[in-house]
Amino acid sequence: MMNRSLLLKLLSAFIVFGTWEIAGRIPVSYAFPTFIESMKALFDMTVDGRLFAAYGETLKPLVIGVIISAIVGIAVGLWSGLNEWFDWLFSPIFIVMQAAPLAALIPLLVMIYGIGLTSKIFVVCIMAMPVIVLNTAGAVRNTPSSLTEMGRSFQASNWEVILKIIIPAASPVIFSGLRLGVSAGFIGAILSELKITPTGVGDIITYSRSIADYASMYAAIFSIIVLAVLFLNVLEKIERFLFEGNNRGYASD
Amino acid sequence: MKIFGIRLPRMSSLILWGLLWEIIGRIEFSFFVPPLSAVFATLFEIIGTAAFQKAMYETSYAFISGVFFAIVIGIPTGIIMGKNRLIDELLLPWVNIFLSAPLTALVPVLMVLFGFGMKSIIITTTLFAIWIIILNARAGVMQINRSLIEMAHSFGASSWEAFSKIYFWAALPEILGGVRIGVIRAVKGVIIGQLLISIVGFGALFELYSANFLMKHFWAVLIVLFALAFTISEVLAYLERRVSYYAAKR
Amino acid sequence: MAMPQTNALSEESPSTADIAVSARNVSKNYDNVEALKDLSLEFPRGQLTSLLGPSGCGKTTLLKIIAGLLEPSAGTVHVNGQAVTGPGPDRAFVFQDFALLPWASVIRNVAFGLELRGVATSEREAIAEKYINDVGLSGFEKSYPHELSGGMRQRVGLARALSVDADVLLMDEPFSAVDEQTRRKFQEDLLSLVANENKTFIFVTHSIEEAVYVSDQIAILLPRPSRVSDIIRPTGLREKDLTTIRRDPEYLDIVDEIWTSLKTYVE
Amino acid sequence: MAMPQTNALSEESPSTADIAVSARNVSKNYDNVEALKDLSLEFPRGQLTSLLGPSGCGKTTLLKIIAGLLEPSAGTVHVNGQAVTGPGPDRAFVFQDFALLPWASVIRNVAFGLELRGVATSEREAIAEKYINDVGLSGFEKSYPHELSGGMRQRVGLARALSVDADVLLMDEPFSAVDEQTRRKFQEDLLSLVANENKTFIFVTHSIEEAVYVSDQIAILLPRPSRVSDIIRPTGLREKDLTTIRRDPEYLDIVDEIWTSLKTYVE
Amino acid sequence: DKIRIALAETPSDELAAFFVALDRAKANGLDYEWTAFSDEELAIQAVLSGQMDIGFGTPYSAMQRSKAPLRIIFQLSKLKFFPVTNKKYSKLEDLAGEPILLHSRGGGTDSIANVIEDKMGFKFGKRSYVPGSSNRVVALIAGQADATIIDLSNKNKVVRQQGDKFNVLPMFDVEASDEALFANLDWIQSNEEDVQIFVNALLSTWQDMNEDPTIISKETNPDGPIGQLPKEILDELDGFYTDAIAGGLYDANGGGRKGAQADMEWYSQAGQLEGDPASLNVEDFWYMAPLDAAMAK
Ligand SMILES: Nc1ncnc2c1ncn2[C@@H]1O[C@H](COP(=O)(O)OP(=O)(O)OP(=O)(O)O)[C@@H](O)[C@H]1O
Ligand SMILES: Nc1ncnc2c1ncn2[C@@H]1O[C@H](COP(=O)(O)OP(=O)(O)OP(=O)(O)O)[C@@H](O)[C@H]1O
Ligand SMILES: [Mg+2]
Ligand SMILES: [Mg+2]
Repeated sequence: MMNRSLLLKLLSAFIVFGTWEIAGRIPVSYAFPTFIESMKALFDMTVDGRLFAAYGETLKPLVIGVIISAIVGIAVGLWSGLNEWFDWLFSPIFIVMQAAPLAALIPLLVMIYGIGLTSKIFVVCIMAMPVIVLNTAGAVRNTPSSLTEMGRSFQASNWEVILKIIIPAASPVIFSGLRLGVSAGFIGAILSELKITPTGVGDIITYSRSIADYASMYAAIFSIIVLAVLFLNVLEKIERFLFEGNNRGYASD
Repeated sequence: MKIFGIRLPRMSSLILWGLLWEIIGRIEFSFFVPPLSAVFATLFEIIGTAAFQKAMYETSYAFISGVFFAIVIGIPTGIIMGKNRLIDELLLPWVNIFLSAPLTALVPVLMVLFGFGMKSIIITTTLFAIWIIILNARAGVMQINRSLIEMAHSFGASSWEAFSKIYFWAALPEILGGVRIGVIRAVKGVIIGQLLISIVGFGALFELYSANFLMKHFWAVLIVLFALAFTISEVLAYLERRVSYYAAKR
Repeated sequence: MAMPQTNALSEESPSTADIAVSARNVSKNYDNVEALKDLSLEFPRGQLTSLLGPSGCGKTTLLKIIAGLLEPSAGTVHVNGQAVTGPGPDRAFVFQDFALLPWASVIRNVAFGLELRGVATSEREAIAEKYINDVGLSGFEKSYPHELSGGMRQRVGLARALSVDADVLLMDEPFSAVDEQTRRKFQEDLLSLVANENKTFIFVTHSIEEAVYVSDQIAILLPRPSRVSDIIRPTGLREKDLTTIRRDPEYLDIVDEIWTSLKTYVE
Repeated sequence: MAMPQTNALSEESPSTADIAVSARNVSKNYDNVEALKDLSLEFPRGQLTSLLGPSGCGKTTLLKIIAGLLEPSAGTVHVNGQAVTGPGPDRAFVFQDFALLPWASVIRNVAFGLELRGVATSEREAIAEKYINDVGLSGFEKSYPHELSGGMRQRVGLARALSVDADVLLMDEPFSAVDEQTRRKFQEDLLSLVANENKTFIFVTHSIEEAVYVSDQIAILLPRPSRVSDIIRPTGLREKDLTTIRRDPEYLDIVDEIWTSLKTYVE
Repeated sequence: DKIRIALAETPSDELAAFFVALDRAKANGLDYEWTAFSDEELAIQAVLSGQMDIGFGTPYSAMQRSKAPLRIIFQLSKLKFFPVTNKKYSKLEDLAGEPILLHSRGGGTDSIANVIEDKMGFKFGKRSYVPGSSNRVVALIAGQADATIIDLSNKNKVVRQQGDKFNVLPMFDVEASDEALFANLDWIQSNEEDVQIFVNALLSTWQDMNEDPTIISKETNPDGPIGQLPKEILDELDGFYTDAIAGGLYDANGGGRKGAQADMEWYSQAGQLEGDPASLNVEDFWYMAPLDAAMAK
């Protein structure tokens, strides 16, 4: 079974990369390199260390931003899931934030927070936080009441109810919020490198493009997607590790 | 939320925040935050201009088409993935990758593949919205009560009947949830597309106003967008609540 | 015919009666679970046969094979002399978990089987109306399933299966969700259905009392992999007075006998 | 004491026995639903009291009020002479829907009550182990709830309530999900628990037979708004032989009597 | 068919003259549509992949690297940029080793910085990049940067509004192109007629504008993309073009051979063209025929 799914994964990867290679060979555009060219550029970048230097820059706002968003987001989400007043006051802000196209705000942020790390972290946070907050709050509100009642019938304190029942019960939805949040954070980090100051991977993308080195540009894009996927896999592993029993597999099996 | 026995409407706290904004604007805390009332005045001024209406048209056109494709392609794809294990295993990794990949990084690739005009913006919008719609439709189908399907079969339903009379409806709460998140992401997508691909629509207005430091104009357009996104998302949330009565009982 | 026939009759009585459904040497394996193994059983027309056996022994599996919803790994099922290859209009299923469409009203749910058979709206609603009335739900046509109590929902599923007017009714624990009081009423309704219509009922239950009370024939299944261990025909009971049957020594004997035969499987 | 005492005894016998739990003039309104109305009932220590009544009549509501999970709109509940203001260590609840933590293994679920009471890991796991064994689940300690069948899940909830060693056990349809065979075993286990430990059991069921079989006292509730319509004490049965009790005329009399009294409520 | 023009920025005051020229060309029968891209590189990419016909920018490195035969046909504006610093610095040499804020890596301001380093014989400190002159002005005013290089109109704004706080450092003259119009050679040759109309209109506008900068605001179509800009921007149009003409931003001859030669030298010096400037063939980068024909009229 394991082999079959691995095989299918490889097969679908082969189809997609093969299509890319063919499209690059036609070529569909002067600005579209082949898969092999891009991978070679990626290899060169990795070997000469440019890629690591670039990620050193990119990951800083991303990781800081995501950590802040996760901690603050979950805390605020818990609070507004538990407290009606807090929810009334603050959740509209996050709904507005979630719905709002914050990309448009970036120029403003630059003006207020400058071109440094701060405004990039800020961009990551405003992209990542709303979905984390809203998912957490929703999940907390939807905790099955029979579980909290059960806890209370065994005299759990409020903190115990939160830590031992509400958070684990809400964890699948919290984690899916984190997933969407991290992915939005990645979008924010790249956006800020494309729109605020080109550093890190954003710089490789824009600079390669400006000198028409499209293979390097695609290599950089490829690497960031790989990184995002790895990041999310790690998150999934953490979730599996923490709340094993929540994983119930295919409903059909 | 209840206060002194009066039920406060869900979003009424926004009024409070608007007041706070007005005060911050009035005390001239920062050049970047003009008073809300001034922003609204500007809003009424520009809302009639041809430039604004053109931007509105271009943005809604891209947005509506993008969302349309995301829904029309996303829902059936998700349903098929939920039904068919082979297709699911082939597609799921990619759906997950695109859901989590920073799509902004992909935008340059899209431009090359699909051109630089409206088409790419629409595709960007679709790409922002479609993955979560697929995943949710898939999740909706996967949690369908097997016996509903067996019931339909036992009464001799054809595949199309099973699709239109069972799968779609049974997955509807999840589908609507996915569409709501997808639509919200699409608003982001359309603006990001307009900023990164070709500068048209509201993206162009933002660019212009911020480059020239026309803060009132800037906020006015932003408020229009907030309001649009907010309304759409609340309408969908309302629909979702309409069907959620059976969500817990399937 | 006063004595219950407890054994060995499985070979004789079906041959005398008209057989509506017969399962021959049916086996069914799920990936690595052997659910049914070489099971043979015949269901006489116009009678009610109960399947009784420990949880997970394969009762639902057998029912679904008869319905044509599952394919057996080996063996065949014949309904009215025809080999089963898929669902057909001659069989209707009452699902253990009701399988109601939560987004549809009671009347649409009851008419759903007819809808799928292409019956026109007005006609199928008239038929549905009649069966809604029969199961005692008139007045609730416009209600949605979530507005009904468990017992009422089960009756909707029952009405739906009855409305398509199939020869064979496959009922998977049809009274499991109703409270004892309502259940008793249903059992009585079921008995009058069996008496008045020439339909064949296949009935799964966990309750020995219920099986003895409503059945013409009870098949006792072994734990997985399941075969028929015993067939009991409480025929003598059918002529007795319903209000006193529960204290009838014959009835109690059969219950006890089944109980002893099942008891060995309980851990 | 050979005859079942069917009525009027509610006033006498509790005064002679030691009362563990008493509900006095309890009413409960949900927004616009009147669930309980001026209900009074006493539960003697060391005995099992069953609540029997139509679906939706307020049995769960009453249990939750006793548990301190709900506040009555009027009236008070006393447990061991103390007015109930909230949940306490003297009461344990077996939930109708099991209320298991889906992310926790069987042993963690069973030990969860003890965990909340601050018992050290090794000690509470030893205790949980014992009760898992008692309910026949040994070997499943590391499984998760979704890997268990309905009946097994219910037993986990049972083991959890037993493990905290509370004086009063509140059991809301604790055997509803298990098949008849397992259910009978549990009933017998329950009887030996009642006989051997000086605990007070409050037991909700839909099955008249079950109630008569396991109870010292049966309270029959009216449909909503609920009050006690009748209290039946099948005391004479307790001394009889378990294997034959089901054909005992006394037993059957009581079942019939309750049945007649409930029948009026069935639509 | 319509010719497709790829702008490198959204229509604003700086593009007013270009749109005036487009209107003139339209009157002469040119059918066109335009798309605004967020930066020059995208416009280049769009022309490279054939999705656009004519682009904005100075695609010298793309010309050398890619296999596509891109040619410049008209110089729109010159690289008139100005080092602006706070009072700490008063001449270019003071910036040795100091951090500086530029537009983008490989862009025009970057090339200016390269040439400054080259000519003055020093190196700047850390270069950071903020796209948009106005954003760099904000950074400067907010004290997030001490030195930057900005365009003419923003320089004038700073001088007018905060002249007491900032210095404009004196710098050598630059004749090279900042923005030019370019297209694929094959396309130019197969659309000779359209290109000619276009270049004629551009040249006439550029010449008229050098005579009288206010013709831009006069000729601007009130229903066109420029006419639709907020009043706050339109009011400054005359001022902008008067300053620009005075500052020599717009060459009345559309660059031509002189401009091309300046580009060769400049971009080689800036490191964006490889090879000795003398050995570079202007014909590989510019297509002079339409401009020559327009000049001949
Ligand atoms: N889809 C499936 N995949 C794998 N095993 C299955 C599947 N469906 C049923 N089984 C197994 O087959 C056996 C028989 O299942 P079935 O549902 O027929 O039991 P049952 O007799 O109806 O039980 P119950 O009384 O609990 O309804 C069970 O042990 C079950 O674990
Ligand atoms: N949270 C609630 N809000 C409003 N009404 C409620 C609520 N909980 C219960 N009720 C109502 O109160 C009545 C009693 O409910 P309860 O759950 O106590 O019944 P029950 O006797 O336990 O029924 P069952 O036999 O179905 O378990 C029901 O009519 C129900 O509709
Ligand atoms: Mg079954
Ligand atoms: Mg209840």
